[in-house]
Amino acid sequence: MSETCKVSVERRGDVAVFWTDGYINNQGGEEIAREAYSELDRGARALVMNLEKTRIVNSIGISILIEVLEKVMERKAVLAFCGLTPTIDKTFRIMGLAQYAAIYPTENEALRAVSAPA
Amino acid sequence: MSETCKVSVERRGDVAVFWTDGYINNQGGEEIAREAYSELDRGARALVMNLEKTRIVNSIGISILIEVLEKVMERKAVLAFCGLTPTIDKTFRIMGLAQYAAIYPTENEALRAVSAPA
Amino acid sequence: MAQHGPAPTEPATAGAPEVSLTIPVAPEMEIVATAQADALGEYMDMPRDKIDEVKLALVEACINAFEHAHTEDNQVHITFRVGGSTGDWLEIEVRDRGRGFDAEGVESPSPQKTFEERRRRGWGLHIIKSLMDEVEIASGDWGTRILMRKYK
Amino acid sequence: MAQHGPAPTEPATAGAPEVSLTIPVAPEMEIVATAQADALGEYMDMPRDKIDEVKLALVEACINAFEHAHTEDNQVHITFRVGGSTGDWLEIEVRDRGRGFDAEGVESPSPQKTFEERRRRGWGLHIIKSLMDEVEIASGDWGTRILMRKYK
Ligand SMILES: Nc1ncnc2c1ncn2[C@@H]1O[C@H](COP(=O)(O)OP(=O)(O)O)[C@@H](O)[C@H]1O
Ligand SMILES: Nc1ncnc2c1ncn2[C@@H]1O[C@H](COP(=O)(O)OP(=O)(O)O)[C@@H](O)[C@H]1O
Repeated sequence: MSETCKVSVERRGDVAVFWTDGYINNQGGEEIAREAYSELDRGARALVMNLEKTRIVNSIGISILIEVLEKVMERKAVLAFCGLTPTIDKTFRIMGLAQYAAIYPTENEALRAVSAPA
Repeated sequence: MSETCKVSVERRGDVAVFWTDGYINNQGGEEIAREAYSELDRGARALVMNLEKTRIVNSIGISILIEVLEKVMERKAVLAFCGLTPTIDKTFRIMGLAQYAAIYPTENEALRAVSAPA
Repeated sequence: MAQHGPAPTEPATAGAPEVSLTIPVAPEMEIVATAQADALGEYMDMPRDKIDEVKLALVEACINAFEHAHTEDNQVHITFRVGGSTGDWLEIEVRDRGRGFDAEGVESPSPQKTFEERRRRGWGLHIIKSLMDEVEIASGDWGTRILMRKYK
Repeated sequence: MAQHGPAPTEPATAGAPEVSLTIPVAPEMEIVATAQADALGEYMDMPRDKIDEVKLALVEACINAFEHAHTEDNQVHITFRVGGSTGDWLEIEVRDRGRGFDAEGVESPSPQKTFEERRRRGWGLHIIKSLMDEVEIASGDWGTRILMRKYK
């Protein structure tokens, strides 16, 4: 039913931008993971996840995002988050996600960062 | 605490415009009534109540609005509502408020109607 | 239908996700209760305007219990049930352990009585019946129980 | 303080407005429960970000009961209490009648275990403790009770 997270993705060159809408639990997390793996398979070099329409990510959802992050790192790609509420930001920091993925306030900043030549 | 309806009023010539924000129950209704009587005392000829930031008006709140409407009619003034949700509109019609007060979709329409020469 | 199906006394509600809420008799607690109707309405994808109608009906049932029931436990008990195979309806039961009333004997309101005879109150039950699809009222010296259902 | 004050066993909560909610063990019911935290947080004028923290802590406590408790009644019982003279804190008690666990014996999580040893779960209780101001866990063969409080 409707609390379930909706995920939409747009490809911009080798960057894939994800927008989530709603609660990220195991189901929402798996939906994101599915899309992320398909973008990696299609050669994405960076994933930007804009969570501004998500107010809650539970610990199971985050554990799946961590799995995604690990896959991203294996492929030598990068993952950036933006649009986090203070609570989501805090939880990402507690769980260490912030040590391996970049967090930006806005989508523009995230896009600029992942597009900059390394 | 914070569910209580906030009421703000602005005078434009002999028209007083009311904006409500929040739940209209007995307290909210009485707050509106207080402001309405003071505007009538200060010579307002028309009251326009914009309820677009109110999602619930309970039957006690409406009974107080009906009291206000009666006072308005006694003073040969007019009362118009605008920005009603479908549910509030329906309830106003059920209780007969719509027979004696005018209901307009928008504040502009309400203002235009009460400002038109009779 | 499987054999573990509905009990005979509650035909349509068995197996439906059920949420119970108890609120104290206190100002604005009726609004706190509507949060639950909101969440369940969204959970079952009920359109926004119908959710608003359910919320107002719930508010009216709660304030009746607050104002008229004179409960001993100072509480109102609410049960929400989502039913039908795809969340087709939301049922709300509002119970108080108050002094009850003669539901049949309540005079119906009308705009005329309201405006001409200045009897402005007495609309709560009528509003509940107008906004919900099915309403059942039971009342006695044990208290009052309003059962109301809205289809999405 | 008046003489009709708090009972000795529940010092800080007596007289606080109390709302109880029972939800079924079912997907997304934890989100339905957060609607109540939202409504009470707004009722007491708790800042939005703190309400969000309370909601996540509540979600974690509920999904633990859903996932680990193996309750017989298939329910999670939640009590919300608003306390202090001007609604200073919100207390939430989450109870299940499940099989319980050894709360002291739970290994603490760390980013290192999560990333290097790939043990990505085990964060729920830690998150609850990080987001709430006071947390008390009691568990046994009767089930589990998490009592958590947030000041506004
Ligand atoms: N829960 C209740 N307990 C006792 N009496 C009730 C209850 N609900 C309604 N009543 C009685 O029914 C009457 C009509 O209620 P209602 O239509 O809601 O209008 P109002 O509350 O404005 O009087 C009330 O005045 C009261 O006497
Ligand atoms: N309500 C509960 N009933 C039974 N066991 C529980 C309950 N809550 C937590 N536990 C136990 O504590 C462990 C740690 O929980 P938690 O920190 O929330 O992480 P996770 O749920 O990811 O395992 C769980 O794996 C479980 O064994």
